[in-house]
Amino acid sequence: MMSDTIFQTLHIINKTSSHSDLYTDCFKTLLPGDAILLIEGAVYSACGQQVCDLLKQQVPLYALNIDIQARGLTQRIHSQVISIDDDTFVSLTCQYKKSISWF
Amino acid sequence: MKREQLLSLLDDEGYLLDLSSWSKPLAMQLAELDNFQLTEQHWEVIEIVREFYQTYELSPAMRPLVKAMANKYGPQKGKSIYLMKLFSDSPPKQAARYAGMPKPLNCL
Amino acid sequence: MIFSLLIYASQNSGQAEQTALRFSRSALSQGHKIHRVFFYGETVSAISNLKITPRDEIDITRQWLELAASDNLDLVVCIAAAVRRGVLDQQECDRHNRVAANLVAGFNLSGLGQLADAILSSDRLLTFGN
Amino acid sequence: MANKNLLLIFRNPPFSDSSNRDTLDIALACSAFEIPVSLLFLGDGVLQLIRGQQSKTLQQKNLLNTFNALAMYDIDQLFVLQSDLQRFELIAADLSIDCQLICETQMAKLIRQSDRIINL
Repeated sequence: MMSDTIFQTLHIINKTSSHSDLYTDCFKTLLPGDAILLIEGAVYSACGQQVCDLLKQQVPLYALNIDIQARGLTQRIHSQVISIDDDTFVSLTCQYKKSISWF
Repeated sequence: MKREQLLSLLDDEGYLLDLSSWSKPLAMQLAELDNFQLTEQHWEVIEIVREFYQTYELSPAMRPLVKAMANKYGPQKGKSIYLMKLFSDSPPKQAARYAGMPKPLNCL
Repeated sequence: MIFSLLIYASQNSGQAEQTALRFSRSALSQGHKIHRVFFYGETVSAISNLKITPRDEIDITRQWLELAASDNLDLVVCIAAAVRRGVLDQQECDRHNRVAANLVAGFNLSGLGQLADAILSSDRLLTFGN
Repeated sequence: MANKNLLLIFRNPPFSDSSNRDTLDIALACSAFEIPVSLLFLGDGVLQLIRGQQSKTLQQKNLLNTFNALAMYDIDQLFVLQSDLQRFELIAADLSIDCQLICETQMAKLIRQSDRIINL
């Protein structure tokens, strides 16, 4: 039971939420056991009200810390978003069966 | 046509530089360059390659070439072993050269 | 874990290549293997000796080469994408009768079969694009 | 190991950038390596398949002709979202190649069942 619901697909998004099609297409493909990782420009989506749509997806939400810092967003990241470093990025891609990049 | 003149029409892998310059006599000269004799069976394959390109804007790799042969000439000739026996090089490549078509992409 | 990377980005827009490079360094430092880095699409335009990087900016192509030298990376550039964008090795230069080859030494031109092989030979395929 | 399947996603309209051509080339190459390939046309990607495109008016090759070759490469797992068709006021008969119309739940399953995904 558990193995069926954990660590399936890691969805990596790298664009801001202005690319709304990208986000809606990604959301349509989510299943329990998936996770979302925000990198590059997508880390803005982890801030303020924007994060609501992502949190509604009820999957773990990660964001790349180096990109958060680069954009001056350290204080703005929502508390439910897990900030990770590059090493954890690599570990996540190992834990999840596969990744899909949305760009 | 002299050998040098013929070679000047080809790239260094033997494919025609100007696809529109192809003709049956030219195909025969290209085969002669390889000391290769084109028979009726070879012409069937060359024709298939040309039709395939006209339909799909793409030179066929092995699998689709076999399929196209089977569709037109039946299961006996729609086999890779049949094509392998017919040609000395990779069948899709050699047939595309004589057919005056571009080199098939990603051909093994 | 064996990784392969597919890079599909332009060096002049976005940071996909930087992210891929950092990912590679991190993966290698954790003891993972990188089977191949496959450069495809617009990415290949910048793998040229004719490119001049301003002195106060980082040349990411050089950084790939440094990583390749220290960790034996297989850097493959899609031949169809490269030739179409005017990035030629000596063989393609001769074949098409052009004045000079400009592919950066250390990168190899090859076909999409190398990507297919990377898919079959790796535990994970990561795409970095923009 | 060798039986990994690959899902390729088309998300761009015709004549936009080279991603459609590039993705199609990956499909053809992987089929030569006996990798089972499925194609998903998502969002604007479905516009690529509209029947009757006359690319010659733009002096371009018609990618649709090459899409038609997929069956010859034994690539016959093609998927389109029913909701995308509706959004563009299209019906299945408007598409020049046979695709399976699926709902969003089926699409999520398709992604889950795929071992590798390339989404250019």
